[in-house]
Amino acid sequence: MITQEVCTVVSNRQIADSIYAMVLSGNITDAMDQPGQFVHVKVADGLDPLLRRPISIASINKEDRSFMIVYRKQGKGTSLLAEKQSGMTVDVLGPLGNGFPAAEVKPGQTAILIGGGVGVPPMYELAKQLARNGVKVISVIGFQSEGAVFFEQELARFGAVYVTTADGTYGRKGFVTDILGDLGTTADFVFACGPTPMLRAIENGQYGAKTYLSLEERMGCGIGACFACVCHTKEDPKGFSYKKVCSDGPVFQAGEVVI
Amino acid sequence: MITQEVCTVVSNRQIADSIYAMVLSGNITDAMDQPGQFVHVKVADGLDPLLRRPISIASINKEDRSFMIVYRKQGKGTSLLAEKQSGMTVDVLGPLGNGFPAAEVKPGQTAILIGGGVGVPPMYELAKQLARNGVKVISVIGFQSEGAVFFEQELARFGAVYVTTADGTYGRKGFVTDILGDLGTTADFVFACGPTPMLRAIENGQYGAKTYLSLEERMGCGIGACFACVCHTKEDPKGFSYKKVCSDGPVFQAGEVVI
Amino acid sequence: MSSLSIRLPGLNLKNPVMPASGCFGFGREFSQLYDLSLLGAIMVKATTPEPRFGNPTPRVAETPGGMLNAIGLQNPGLEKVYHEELPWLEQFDVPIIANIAGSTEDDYVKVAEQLSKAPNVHALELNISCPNVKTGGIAFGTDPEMARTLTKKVKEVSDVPVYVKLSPNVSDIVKIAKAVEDGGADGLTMINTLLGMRIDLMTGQPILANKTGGLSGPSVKPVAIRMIYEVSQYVSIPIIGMGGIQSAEDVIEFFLAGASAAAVGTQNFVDPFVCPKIIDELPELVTRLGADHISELTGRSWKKHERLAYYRP
Amino acid sequence: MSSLSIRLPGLNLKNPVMPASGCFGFGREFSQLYDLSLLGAIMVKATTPEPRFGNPTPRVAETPGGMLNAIGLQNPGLEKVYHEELPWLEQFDVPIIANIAGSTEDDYVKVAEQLSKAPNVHALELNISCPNVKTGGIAFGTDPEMARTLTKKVKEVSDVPVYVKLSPNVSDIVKIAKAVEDGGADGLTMINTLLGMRIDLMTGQPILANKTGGLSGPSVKPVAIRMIYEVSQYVSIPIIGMGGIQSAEDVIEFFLAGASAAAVGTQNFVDPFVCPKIIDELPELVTRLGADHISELTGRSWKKHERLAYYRP
Ligand SMILES: Cc1cc2nc3c(=O)[nH]c(=O)nc-3n(C[C@H](O)[C@H](O)[C@H](O)COP(=O)(O)OP(=O)(O)OC[C@H]3O[C@@H](n4cnc5c(N)ncnc54)[C@H](O)[C@@H]3O)c2cc1C
Ligand SMILES: Cc1cc2nc3c(=O)[nH]c(=O)nc-3n(C[C@H](O)[C@H](O)[C@H](O)COP(=O)(O)OP(=O)(O)OC[C@H]3O[C@@H](n4cnc5c(N)ncnc54)[C@H](O)[C@@H]3O)c2cc1C
Ligand SMILES: Cc1cc2nc3c(=O)[nH]c(=O)nc-3n(C[C@H](O)[C@H](O)[C@H](O)COP(=O)(O)O)c2cc1C
Ligand SMILES: Cc1cc2nc3c(=O)[nH]c(=O)nc-3n(C[C@H](O)[C@H](O)[C@H](O)COP(=O)(O)O)c2cc1C
Ligand code: FES
Ligand code: FES
Repeated sequence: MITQEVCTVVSNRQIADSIYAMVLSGNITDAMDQPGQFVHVKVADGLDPLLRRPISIASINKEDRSFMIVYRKQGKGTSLLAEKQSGMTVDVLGPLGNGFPAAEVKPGQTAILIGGGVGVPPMYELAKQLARNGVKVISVIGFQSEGAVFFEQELARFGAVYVTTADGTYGRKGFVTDILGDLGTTADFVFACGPTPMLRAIENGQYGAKTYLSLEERMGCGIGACFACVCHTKEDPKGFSYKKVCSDGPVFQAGEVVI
Repeated sequence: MITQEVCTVVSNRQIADSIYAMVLSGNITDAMDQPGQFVHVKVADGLDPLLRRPISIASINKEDRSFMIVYRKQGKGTSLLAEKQSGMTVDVLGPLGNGFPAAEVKPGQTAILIGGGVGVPPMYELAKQLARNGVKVISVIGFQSEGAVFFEQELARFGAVYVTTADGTYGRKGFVTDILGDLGTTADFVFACGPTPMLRAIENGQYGAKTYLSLEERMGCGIGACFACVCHTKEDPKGFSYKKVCSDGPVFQAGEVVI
Repeated sequence: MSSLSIRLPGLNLKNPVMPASGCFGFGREFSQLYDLSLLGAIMVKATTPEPRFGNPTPRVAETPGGMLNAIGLQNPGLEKVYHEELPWLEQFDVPIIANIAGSTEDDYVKVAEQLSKAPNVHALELNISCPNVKTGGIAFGTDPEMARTLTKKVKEVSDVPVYVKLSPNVSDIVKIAKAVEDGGADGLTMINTLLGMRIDLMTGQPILANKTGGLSGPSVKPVAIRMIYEVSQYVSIPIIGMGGIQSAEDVIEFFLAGASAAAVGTQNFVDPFVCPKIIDELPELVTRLGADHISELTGRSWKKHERLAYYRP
Repeated sequence: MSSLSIRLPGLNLKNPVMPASGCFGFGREFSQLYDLSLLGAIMVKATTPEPRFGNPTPRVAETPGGMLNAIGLQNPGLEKVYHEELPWLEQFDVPIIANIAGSTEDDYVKVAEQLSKAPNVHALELNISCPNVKTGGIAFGTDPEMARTLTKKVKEVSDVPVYVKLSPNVSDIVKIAKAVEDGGADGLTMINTLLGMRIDLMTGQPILANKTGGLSGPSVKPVAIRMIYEVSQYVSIPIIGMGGIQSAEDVIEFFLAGASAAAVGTQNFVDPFVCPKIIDELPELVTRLGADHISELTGRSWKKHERLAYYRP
């Protein structure tokens, strides 16, 4: 069930260069389940900025009814978000979209989780849920440079973690696909979230039996009503069949849509 | 000298129904002198609201470099102003315009100060300065009803104070002009600020040898550049000669401009 | 009788508040959030004869106090709208206003003829003002003669009253309005979006793949109010007003300008519950303004009338 | 050579940033705040043959992300501008662009002829787009033929290059732009304000005494960008862009769209120091965008070119 709620900021702290982790509390967490779903956030009352901002749910804590989002301070919206202090409020619409099908993975199977930059956050909740189910989790996360790295320790709690940086200042120099080529494991599932070129490379690389990718697109409504965020389906790449990233996705199986 | 300064809120408290007094500190007070001048205030960063708001300077404290404004919470701008807490900042442009010529009044002369609603605030600094110079100050202040009354005590420190309310719930029922008619004093100076109908009645009533009126008009720039706030001069009421309320006023001598 | 019920050609509305076309799909998504029967009406997404995918993405961009969109009339096509979307909407007690679009006159006529036969379609909205398609759309909306002829042709085939949606991207909005009135329009809806653009400094290129897009949201409200104020004094058909509405106060401003009902577009994205919220707040506001019925407020800004009772926010 | 100096017909500018006409008076007030010689140029308030008082007040109203004004071309008249205001401005090292207005062709010609002889007037700006006067103004700006003829007549008498200021309240801005280019215009300035209105719920009446007014400020920026993007591709004379500029980033967006210089209007009221601030910030931003000179950015959004260097905010 999609709800709108004015949530309270529990904490909001910088965890890497320009990267912030905000914990919010509210009953909206009751409806949160799937890793990879997102919330649509109104960062300020009034006109400035006007539209909501889509941000992935990074982790869910059902007991104390809180959830975490992790975001890069970038434009006006995320800059205002970064200024919020605990006790302040944020208007949240969610949970939105369809996330990663964590329940499809059987205990004992292997899942590779791939995150690039601010594609890493949803992997945290996903890793938690998979590990809880006895899935073998391998995380491969890529960043620009050392200062931008986050969630290495957090993900290490659930399995092996490989880190790449584009400039080689931390972990392996290069991209997540460089690691994937060398891993040698054939995973049962690959789950990825990150920049489009990364997702394309993963789709082409076929690193697992089944691959799920989380897409990004500029959004209006976030709930499927405005047609801002559509993509073509693979079976009809020039035609008029389509999927909406916000409500059919953001997570799609590789081969389902044109990315 | 007009300056722009991000001033710090020292305090901001409600003093009557919808009426707030805010004390701001900043070096801008060094340039403040004349009672009846105003500041042009940007209540929020960004677009919402976009324009500055003109608010009279209610009192100036040169020693601790602070000044007070008193405003009615009304639309979006003043509502946001009312939410400011001490330690927060407000972008102030000022001091602007020409105020009441307090220095013209000789020690021993009598001045009647007339304020209506949010026209009362500038009378506070004016009363202070006049009383300091040995002028006999009589204040006549009018409000809608009891809950809206403010600054009675403050003004009483400098001379007699008469209060009217339109609904008779406090002081004398009626308008400030009802008091003026009965006062019997012929003042050397009359100074007034308030709604236009009140100013017109005071101009016509000729309650003193010299009368000065503070006008209100919707403003753009506040400094005389945009021609938003002009009024006709009395000597050429239909012609093209004009005065700008923001930079020639807001205080004009009765008879100078068409009100 | 409620102070909000409104009768317009073809439309018997419990209240004058409805979502604007393109901002509410065919209602399915919002039906998860609240009961659509609360709404005065629903203006559904534009329908063309064939299904359309629309423009490439990005299709939306934010602007100061507004947004640009270049959806490009994506829709599932006439058959699917007629046989699936509209029947699905029959479960709600709410009249549908079907938004009609196309590239040629024949397109409009075809869609109008069929959709006007759907039992829950109580009016058509002729979209001659979409700025985001290469052919048709806005071309019909900027040429008075084309607008008149198209209105006439659609009127001939439609079983329900026809409202024409005007584009604000014109030198003389009154001229277009009079042309479509002359063509037989039963009402007007206005305004559609203003043509705009945003350029990304990062890439040096327009943010929208379509380059230009339609500007909507609070930033366009003064333009909408001005146009409705002008047009309502020169035509005798009713106007459904839209453009930047965020609140019950905004709805009233549109009525004062000359509108007889109001539609909410962009704000549905900002606050998905905005329509029911406004419907809730309107009665008290109407009373506070000293009116017994909201329709008394239509055109008050230019009609000779007693002054409104003092307004206390 | 600085990365900001710009040469345009008649104008040899140290930088491409100038206050827009009507938002800076004749410079006297802002000269109390900073040295006017810092500015690229100054577009002074519109001048008509006779002094004008303009419209009754209220003349301004705030809107979401913008403002309406209906000053109505108040100005001290040609004689006073020529003999007092312009000579006073000679103390600053800054070229003046004189904004010309009137009710008839003869008015324009008369003002243009005389003002173009002032030593510090380096260009004229023909205001055929003022929405706030009953006669003249916008009428010239919405009819291509009238615009062309007027431009031609003014060109004949002017000693300095003539820029024509376009109104955005038209169906086809390119048509008007081409007409004035054809009439001999040396450059364009765009955009003037969009016609808008706000109604006060309290009174039920328009807030502006003039009822309608011109919309300016950030809310109109996407419309300005779109129009400059279109026009710059179809004319070969330079464009001075304006409409909602608040920052150095905004100035760059106007350049990318196709402008060769930029003017700041409304933001002078919000932040009276905005022009010198932008001038300060521009060089670094130009460098960050991988350009050696700001003029390389003109029209980048539509010219074939290498991609800009990556932008890091
Ligand atoms: C499903 C989904 C999940 C996301 N999860 C995260 C996350 O967990 N952490 C994170 O840091 N970022 C995430 N993003 C990207 C995030 O939405 C943008 O970084 C953010 O909207 C930028 O807002 P801004 O105001 O700072 O930037 P601005 O550039 O000022 O934003 C202007 C407009 O563009 C839109 N926009 C800008 N960049 C993007 C983008 N990359 N994707 C979609 N819209 C964009 C904004 O929403 C806004 O409408 C996600 C995006 C999507 C679609
Ligand atoms: C010289 C001068 C001195 C003033 N001093 C005081 C004072 O000391 N205390 C006080 O409470 N008020 C004072 N006012 C009135 C005050 O400026 C308005 O109440 C305030 O601008 C309202 O802003 P808002 O955002 O709350 O209202 P909104 O109605 O949302 O404002 C919308 C726009 O209208 C303008 N506006 C609205 N009402 C007025 C008004 N009465 N006069 C001028 N502009 C207006 C606003 O500035 C803004 O641009 C003064 C006005 C002037 C001209
Ligand atoms: C994303 C989006 C899609 C739209 N699609 C349509 C459409 O299909 N048909 C139409 O007539 N208007 C369409 N419009 C215009 C709106 O119906 C409305 O006229 C306009 O947005 C102004 O109202 P607003 O400011 O409240 O959004 C669309 C607007 C938006 C924002
Ligand atoms: C108060 C005010 C007065 C204006 N007066 C004039 C004028 O006299 N002549 C003119 O050509 N434009 C005039 N304009 C239009 C501006 O020069 C500018 O084109 C417009 O405001 C858009 O820019 P902005 O959004 O930066 O304000 C005026 C604008 C404002 C806000
Ligand atoms: S964002 Fe509106 S349909 Fe996806
Ligand atoms: S407010 Fe601009 S001249 Fe007075």
